[in-house]
Amino acid sequence: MVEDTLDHTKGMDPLKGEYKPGTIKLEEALVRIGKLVPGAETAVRRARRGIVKVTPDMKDLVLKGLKEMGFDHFVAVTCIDWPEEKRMELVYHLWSYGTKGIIMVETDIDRDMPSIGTAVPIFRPAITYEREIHEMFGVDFPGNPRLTQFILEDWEGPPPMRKDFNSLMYSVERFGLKIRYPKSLPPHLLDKGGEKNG
Amino acid sequence: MSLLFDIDWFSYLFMASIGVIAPLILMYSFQPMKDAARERPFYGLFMLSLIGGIGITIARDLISLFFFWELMTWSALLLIDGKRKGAGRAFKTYLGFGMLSAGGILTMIAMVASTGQGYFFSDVFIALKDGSDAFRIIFLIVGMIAFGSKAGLAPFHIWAPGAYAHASDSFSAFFSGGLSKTGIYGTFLVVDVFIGMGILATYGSWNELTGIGLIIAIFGAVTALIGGVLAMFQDDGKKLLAYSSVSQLGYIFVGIGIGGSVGTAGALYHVLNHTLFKTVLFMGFGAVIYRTGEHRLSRLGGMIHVMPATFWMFLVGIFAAAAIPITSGLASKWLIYEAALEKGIGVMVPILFLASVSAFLYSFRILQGGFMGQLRDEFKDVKEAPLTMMVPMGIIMIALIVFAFIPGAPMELISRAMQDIGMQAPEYSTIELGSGVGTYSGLVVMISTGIGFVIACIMFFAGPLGRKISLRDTFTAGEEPMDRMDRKFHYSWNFYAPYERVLKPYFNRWIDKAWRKLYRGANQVGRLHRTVFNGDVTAYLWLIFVAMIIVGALLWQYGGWF
Amino acid sequence: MRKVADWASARSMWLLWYCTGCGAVELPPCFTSRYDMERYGIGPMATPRQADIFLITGYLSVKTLKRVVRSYEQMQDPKYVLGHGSCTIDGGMYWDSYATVKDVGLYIPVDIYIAGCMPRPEAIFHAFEKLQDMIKKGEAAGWRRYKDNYRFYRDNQDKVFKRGPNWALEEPVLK
Amino acid sequence: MAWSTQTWVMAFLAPIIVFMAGHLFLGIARKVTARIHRRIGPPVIQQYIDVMKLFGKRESTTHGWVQDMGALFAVIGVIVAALFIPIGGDAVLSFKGDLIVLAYILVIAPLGMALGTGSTGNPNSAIGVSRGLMLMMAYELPFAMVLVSVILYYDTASLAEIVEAQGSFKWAILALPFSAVAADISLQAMLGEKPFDQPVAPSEIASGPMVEFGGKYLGMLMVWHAMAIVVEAGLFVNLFLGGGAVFSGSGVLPLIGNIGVWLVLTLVMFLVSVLINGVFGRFKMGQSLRFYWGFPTLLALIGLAWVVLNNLEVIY
Repeated sequence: MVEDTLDHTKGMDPLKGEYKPGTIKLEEALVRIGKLVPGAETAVRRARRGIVKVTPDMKDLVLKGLKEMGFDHFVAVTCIDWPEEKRMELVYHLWSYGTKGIIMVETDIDRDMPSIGTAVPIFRPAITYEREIHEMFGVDFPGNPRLTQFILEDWEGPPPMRKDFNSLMYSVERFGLKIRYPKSLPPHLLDKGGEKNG
Repeated sequence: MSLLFDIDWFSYLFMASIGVIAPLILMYSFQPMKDAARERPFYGLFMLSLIGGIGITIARDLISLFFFWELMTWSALLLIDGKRKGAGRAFKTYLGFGMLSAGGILTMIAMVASTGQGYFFSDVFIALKDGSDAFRIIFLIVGMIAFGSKAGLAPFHIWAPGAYAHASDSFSAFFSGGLSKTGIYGTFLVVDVFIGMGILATYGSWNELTGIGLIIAIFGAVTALIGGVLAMFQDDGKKLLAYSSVSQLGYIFVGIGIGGSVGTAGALYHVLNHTLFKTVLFMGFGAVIYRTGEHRLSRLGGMIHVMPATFWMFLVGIFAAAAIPITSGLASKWLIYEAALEKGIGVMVPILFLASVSAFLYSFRILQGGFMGQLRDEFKDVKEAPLTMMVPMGIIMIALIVFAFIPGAPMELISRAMQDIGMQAPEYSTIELGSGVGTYSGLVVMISTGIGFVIACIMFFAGPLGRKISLRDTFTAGEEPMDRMDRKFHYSWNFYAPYERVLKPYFNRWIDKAWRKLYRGANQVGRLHRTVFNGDVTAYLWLIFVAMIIVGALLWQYGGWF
Repeated sequence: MRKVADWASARSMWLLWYCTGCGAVELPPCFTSRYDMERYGIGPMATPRQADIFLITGYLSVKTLKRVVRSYEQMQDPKYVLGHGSCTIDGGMYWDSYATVKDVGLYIPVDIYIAGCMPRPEAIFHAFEKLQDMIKKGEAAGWRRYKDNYRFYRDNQDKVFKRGPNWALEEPVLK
Repeated sequence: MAWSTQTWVMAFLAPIIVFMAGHLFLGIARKVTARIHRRIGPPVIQQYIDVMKLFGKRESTTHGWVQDMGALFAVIGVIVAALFIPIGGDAVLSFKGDLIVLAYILVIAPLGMALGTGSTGNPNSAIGVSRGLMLMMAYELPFAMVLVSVILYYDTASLAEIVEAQGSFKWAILALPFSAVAADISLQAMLGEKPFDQPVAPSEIASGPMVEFGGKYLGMLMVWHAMAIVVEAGLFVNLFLGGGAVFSGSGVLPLIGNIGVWLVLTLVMFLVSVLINGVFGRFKMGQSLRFYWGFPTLLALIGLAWVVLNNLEVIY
């Protein structure tokens, strides 16, 4: 098992039991992250929504920094598949009860050999999200203790959420679906890819 | 000083109950003893305890009675082998109570000696007849303690489960089935032969139920209830059977207490029954232990599929212990119930009934835990019990079933025995037992079971023959069973948990705790005592010197006192 | 004799409704006082051993199909299967999903399909009455189809899911 | 002990009467429960159809001969009990069938069935049977006291004599009201009606002992359940409601009349517990023990004390 390195109760005052983070403004947090990690591009998308774009290897540093600033609620990690640009985009969503704002940390990884360090030591709940992304997108998370089969029972096919996976053709081949009126279907469903971007 | 030995029908009954099962148990023990590396001389000690048991029944004077009593107690004591946890404590408690009963007999001898009579039973009877009332009451109490503790009466029963459970597997059948009857024989001696119901009745009686008899019956009922309920919560199979035999002996005491023709007949009949079914039960479970080496019910399971014959014999024994009418178990308990009802002390019957319902519960626990449920993987290739074990069990099983058909047969022996102690047996025919309040006919029960069997078979073969499926193919809500299914799917742990929570405060063996306090108290006294006799020789010399002076002074003062 | 048995099994059908998918919420109204399925002698039973009818109420994911096939094989002949809703017919709303079964008939023999994206109690009662007629006429022989061409069903099942080592249900005897 | 032909006729007639009556009563009970839920409910002969269907099934699976034996024992036990119960006033087995022997005979079926269910290897069935036995321990205490008070009151343990002693409407329920109420409360658990149906709780332990019984085995268990209801309710009728001995005189006609009255009284007693069943949830095991060893036992004790004092001619 991967041991948690951070002290989760730092922000919490156990004696009085109420939550006492350093309530800093969203913009100030972004500025601090900019100073902490020089290569990071920070922007404020909307009133309470900030974005930090960072390279995969600096990701842990940003996550740890944001956690100490009070962004310690790990909402989710999602993955977007860009087949044309040969990259996969991982977005970590962090929420802070103090500043009541979300910061999204975005990183890009290569599409053919998608692999990125696990965020479990920093955020324990990431274990299940990473497991699902591993099953649905085929992204490898070295260090995640539980990368076993999750939802799809006895699954042998390719990761289904990738854009180049044709769900219709797969169900025809695996479940014996009979397409009675192929001409009535939109063309992109029948050939290689599913939803095209743009 | 001459010793007198004699056999009459009464002692013959007890001798038969011990003697009949002894060869069977010997045959049973060939196999386990051959394999196990016995450091203790099992057969020698077994023979000694057998001699002791038989000797007690033929002794006609207190000295030889005491001699055989000690012989039996010591030989049984040495056969408690210390393999399992708690064996040491069982050894000590049995030793303690053995000495208590021996002390009781010694005081009886001393009391009889004080009256100057001889030690033959007839002399004892005369001594007691013209002794004072207080003398008789003390004699009765001492006798009850001496023999009651050997048979496991209520306050003195705590040694029984430990001793029966930790005795070596084949000996515990003899120990609990046969030797415990010597305690009953002793109680009969004290109550009927030495003092006799007639004299006892002088201490207040109510439609010929003696006051003292009622006290004994109440003690017996309490023992039955405690033994039964505690047996329900035991996880160790042999402990469960041990508590069950304490409960059954409680029934016998109720029969003795109520007295009269039906009560005594019930007690004697239950002696025979208990000897039979308890021996089969201990043998059956001993066979399971011999084959699997496991005695905890939560670890066992599914023995039906590998040892079906042993299961059948164990089942008949369980049905007899739970007094199900298709075996001979009910005849004796029925007599005891009828006696209680006849004398009008109906309050006793619900308690006894509850004790017999707890018999159903612990019977099912040992059946389910040991024999049914999922078969453990490690016991997959267990073979059936060897032939030398099966034959004795088979013989007793047949006896139990035959007596179910003709409950009257053992009554001949019992009625002759009762005539010897001056009582008239209740009217009975070969297939029917009568009592003041109702009749019980074994044959009619079996015939109606036959009718039922015929109708049930018609119904059974009306449908298609059942397709045999494996144990793993059970309803698991559609889920595919996991791998360690045999352990996870066997319900034998914490069996009657809801009742344990409710009954625990009342039945948490407070008697054992009371005795332990007493034991600790005695330890303190011992330690105090040690300060005086601190083991160095000079102190002893001084003590002897001082003692001599005191004795000399006394002699000089009273001179010629004795 | 067989006629009497068929009549009796038509008049007293016991359900094993496996609560898959969204159809399960349609069944309670069938038992309560408004529609009262017990008039037909139909009632829910706890285990597949005791049940005659297997209601598949809604879409079947591969994970559920594995449990459904095991429960079906634990039921005892004669057993009937009712497919509720269009998801059991051809996958319904999830027709192109990679995880749901498109046609339940490929894996276990279904006697009656009830159309509707969750049929209402009236449709369910109509199906029950039709099933009763089929049983009386002896046409409801889904269980015999399962036994006769077991190989067909088994190949389809193996294509979709693997039977683990502890499945412990031996093959239905092919006669 | 030559049995007269009349006894042999009754010996085979009694189980049939109890069998038919049992399923009829269950059908009526399902109809009454349905009416409580304000729905129409199954036809009254539904229970017969269920049994026919179960025996008509083409296949029934078993885990070995011990499960077969369990089903057989269940039916044997209840048939033997049916033979020992006086139906309509005259004891089928004319020998003085003893009340205590009957109490033990009622136990053959549950214990035998426990054997069969235990061998199926399903933990649910073992849990169900252990609950059944625990429940029996709970209600047996007040019931035993009631039995004893009746025996002491009529000074005979034979059921046949008790029924004769209650002839022409001198019913024991008037003489021993407390015992009768205690007996009725424990009857609720004997019949396995809510709030005491923990042993066959369908939602908790998948219908308890019957979890692995299908096809004809389940049919035999349902036959056992139906006949056990008539036997236990009938026992109560014999003890407290005069056993249906209304028409005196020998011959066939009064016999049929008596049997009819006995069946009606048994149905009434069963419906009393069905009505209670309709409105109650299910107790936990610990609660049922505390309940049964509390109020009903007190009632039974009062009844017993009253009888004992009465016997001592203290009251009148």
